[in-house]
Amino acid sequence: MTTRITRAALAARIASDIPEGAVVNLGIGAPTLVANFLPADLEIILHTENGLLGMGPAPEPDRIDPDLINAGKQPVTALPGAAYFHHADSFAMMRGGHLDVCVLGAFQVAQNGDLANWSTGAPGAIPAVGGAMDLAIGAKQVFVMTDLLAKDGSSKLVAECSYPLTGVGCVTRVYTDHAVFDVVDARFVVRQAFGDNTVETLRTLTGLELS
Amino acid sequence: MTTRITRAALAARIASDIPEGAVVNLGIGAPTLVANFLPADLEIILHTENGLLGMGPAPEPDRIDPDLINAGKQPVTALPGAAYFHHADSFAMMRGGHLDVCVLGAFQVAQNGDLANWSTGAPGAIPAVGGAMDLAIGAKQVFVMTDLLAKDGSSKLVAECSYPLTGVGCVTRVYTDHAVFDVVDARFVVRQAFGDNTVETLRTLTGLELS
Amino acid sequence: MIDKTVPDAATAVAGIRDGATVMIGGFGRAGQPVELIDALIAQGAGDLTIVANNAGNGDTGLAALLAERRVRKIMCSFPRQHDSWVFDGLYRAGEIELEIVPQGNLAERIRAAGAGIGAFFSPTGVGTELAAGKEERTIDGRRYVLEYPIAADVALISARTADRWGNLVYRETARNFGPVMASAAATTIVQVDEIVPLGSIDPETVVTPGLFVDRVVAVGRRAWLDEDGFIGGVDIEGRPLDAVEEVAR
Amino acid sequence: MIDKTVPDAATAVAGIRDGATVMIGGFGRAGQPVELIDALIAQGAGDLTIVANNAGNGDTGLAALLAERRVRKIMCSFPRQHDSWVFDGLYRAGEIELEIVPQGNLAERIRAAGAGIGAFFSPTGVGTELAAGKEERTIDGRRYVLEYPIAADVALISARTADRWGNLVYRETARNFGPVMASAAATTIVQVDEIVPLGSIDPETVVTPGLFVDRVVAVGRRAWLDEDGFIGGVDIEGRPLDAVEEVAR
Repeated sequence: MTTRITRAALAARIASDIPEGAVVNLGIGAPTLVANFLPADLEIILHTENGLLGMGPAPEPDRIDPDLINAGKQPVTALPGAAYFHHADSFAMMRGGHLDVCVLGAFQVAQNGDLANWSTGAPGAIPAVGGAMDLAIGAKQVFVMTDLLAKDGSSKLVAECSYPLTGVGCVTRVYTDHAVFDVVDARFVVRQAFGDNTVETLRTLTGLELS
Repeated sequence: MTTRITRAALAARIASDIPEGAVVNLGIGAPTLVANFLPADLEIILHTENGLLGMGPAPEPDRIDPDLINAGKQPVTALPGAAYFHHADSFAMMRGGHLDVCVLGAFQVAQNGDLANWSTGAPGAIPAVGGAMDLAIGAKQVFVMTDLLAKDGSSKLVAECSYPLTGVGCVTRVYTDHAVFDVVDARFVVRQAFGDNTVETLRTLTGLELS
Repeated sequence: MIDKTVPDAATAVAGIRDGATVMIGGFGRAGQPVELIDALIAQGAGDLTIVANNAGNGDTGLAALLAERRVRKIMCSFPRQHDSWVFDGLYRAGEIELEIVPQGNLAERIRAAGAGIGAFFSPTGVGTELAAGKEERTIDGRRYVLEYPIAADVALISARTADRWGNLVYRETARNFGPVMASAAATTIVQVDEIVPLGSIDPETVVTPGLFVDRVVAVGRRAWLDEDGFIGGVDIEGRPLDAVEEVAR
Repeated sequence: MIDKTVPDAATAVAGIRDGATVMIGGFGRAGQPVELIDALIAQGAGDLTIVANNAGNGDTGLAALLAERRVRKIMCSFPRQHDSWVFDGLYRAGEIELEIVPQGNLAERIRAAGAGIGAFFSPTGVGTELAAGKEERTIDGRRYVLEYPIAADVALISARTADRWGNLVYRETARNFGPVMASAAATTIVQVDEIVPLGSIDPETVVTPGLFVDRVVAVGRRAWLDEDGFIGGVDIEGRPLDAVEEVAR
């Protein structure tokens, strides 16, 4: 079995690619871990789409404030330099291309940059999209953070998404537990293979032509 | 010659039709006079499209503040209960139909409610529209304040506007120095004739079928 | 004198009719106008169309309104949550209609209604099943889908402070949908922690100017807030921490 | 550390290129970034397209930029004023191109550029010569005309106060076009009366969040302002009243 790095290591790897001054939206779930690895001495501004720029870490338990939450509805704090705004302004920031980076989870990413992360299309499932489609098209760089393989062993990097799309051609980079891939000219390019992974083993795991 | 009321009397007449609680935009020029006749004991909220709701009267000369002006770029004041906002929000209020009344000047008003007040279309004239077209379509009631007759004696109430239009079918009522007219079913209806004016004399002056 | 304040939540929601479209502010619990929703439940209007971000949590607020079978349809971005069992049951039983709207389109469509925009080309949802059947256009090389305004008969929202003209300021991320919903409803009804005298709110800091607001009711300061800084000691739903410990025992 | 402050206006406007589209904030004199315009004149870029509400007043600021023949085209709502002689002369001589945009369309088109909207159906201008040749559509019985975003390479705006992240608050009606222009330009350059330490601006009252701002320069507190209330004694252009009397004598 090839090397897989831990989710925490992957979060740290993503964090290392975010420069000082970047405005970043971390999606619900695993991407929120990235915040824990942003260097304390660098100013990186976190956006949460429910109306806050300059989001800080979780509060002490006795300082929980129900009016101050993130998109995952968890209690957060506001840093010096923060700003509050309403939902239309918040999504205008996103849709207008003012965020530098967003980090999202995925069910599937296609080699043309298509993203599927909001619905498995399973019959009877209740659909819920939230801000996923806005985030997918709304940052200068859209990073995906995901395991390379689904629980059934199938690759989440695919030739074409079979799940319902979140956004078309929107993903710029995919960070997986096996390797980091860029989307370049409708093809995945291996930027970094972790441990004993090679382009060849990754081709085998994904079934894709990689370069 | 038939009776003509003064501009001040006309402003007072218009003011008497504005109920307490109304949100009102008074256009540049003669309409600003209406403010002088709003009863001091009634709360009527004045909007100026450059970003203020709750506009108050002109300041004392030694209290002029260049940051606090109206759409005519004259110094004004802000009343308790005022609010400042940016231009897109200000025009959203207008265009979204949140103003109760606006009072505008006119070159011509047609019997279908068309308004011409921004350009005479004269060759060589420099066009300038400002907020006129937004105001024309942006209040629940659009009042026009004007002399009935132009300087050359022609009627400003017309069958069809010959000057470039500001707005289509937008005027609800016209206050002139001779009479007050409502626009009803593409026709002017005389609501009040001042002094010795009658529907008959007004027909003669305007050349229009009035009722 | 303009006075938009009303004495209680029941008076605030009076006159909402069967079949009305009602916007309800809030993102999760933050900014949810719980007291107004409770008053709407007591008031009795049914066959409602609800526009909100979520479809109710637990058994209170919007979830309680749904449980009373008073809602025909809900337009929202994110109905499915760990505690949305009331909605989930109704949806699976085919007893409520659902229209999913991406959150940014929801906010912008509500703003468009308030701003007099007839429709707009949105970058969100292009090429997805939520844009199926919608008009698409490529502008300057980018694909967009045409989205229409969402207006309402009534908006129920929550703010921190109001004056009698209806000027509003909000608190932190509880601001969320309040300002755009206030602009998009024929009648905007607001619950606030407190009503202050006219002139007490700095005109530079008003978030929702009073012309968007029709009725304001004070529902009382939340015990866990303090003017001079947050005093804490509550869980995420605002329950005192010792009460939480009580429940946990 | 993020620090968007720059030491002087010349540094603030460095790099503006010939042929650039430059938004200039202000409504008349209120909010006009006079020091930045002066720096742009000194900087030298030409063949500019200017987006502003007016086309310059007197012989200073935007009017001076026009007088230097540095502007190819201006998009504005209201060029003709009692003191717009510089623009008037250039226009009559055919030496400047003019695109008249109704003021509400101007503001909304600038907002659209900042908000990622591809185009929108506007109620303003329908049936007028300013809508000639534009796409029209009737939606829900009302006529609209399709308007496209206006973006810029650079925005020059004025605000009252900034911090080093670029968060801005404005003063009174000098706010006007600043917030929307800040959102619609690739590079937003702001002059302020003063720069305050990070954390000094209440996050509830920030009008332009820092992500829209690239460079901030403090041009000094205006002498006629006072923190504790306006002290007055100036004319509408901000000149001390005794200086006005001097001129009048």
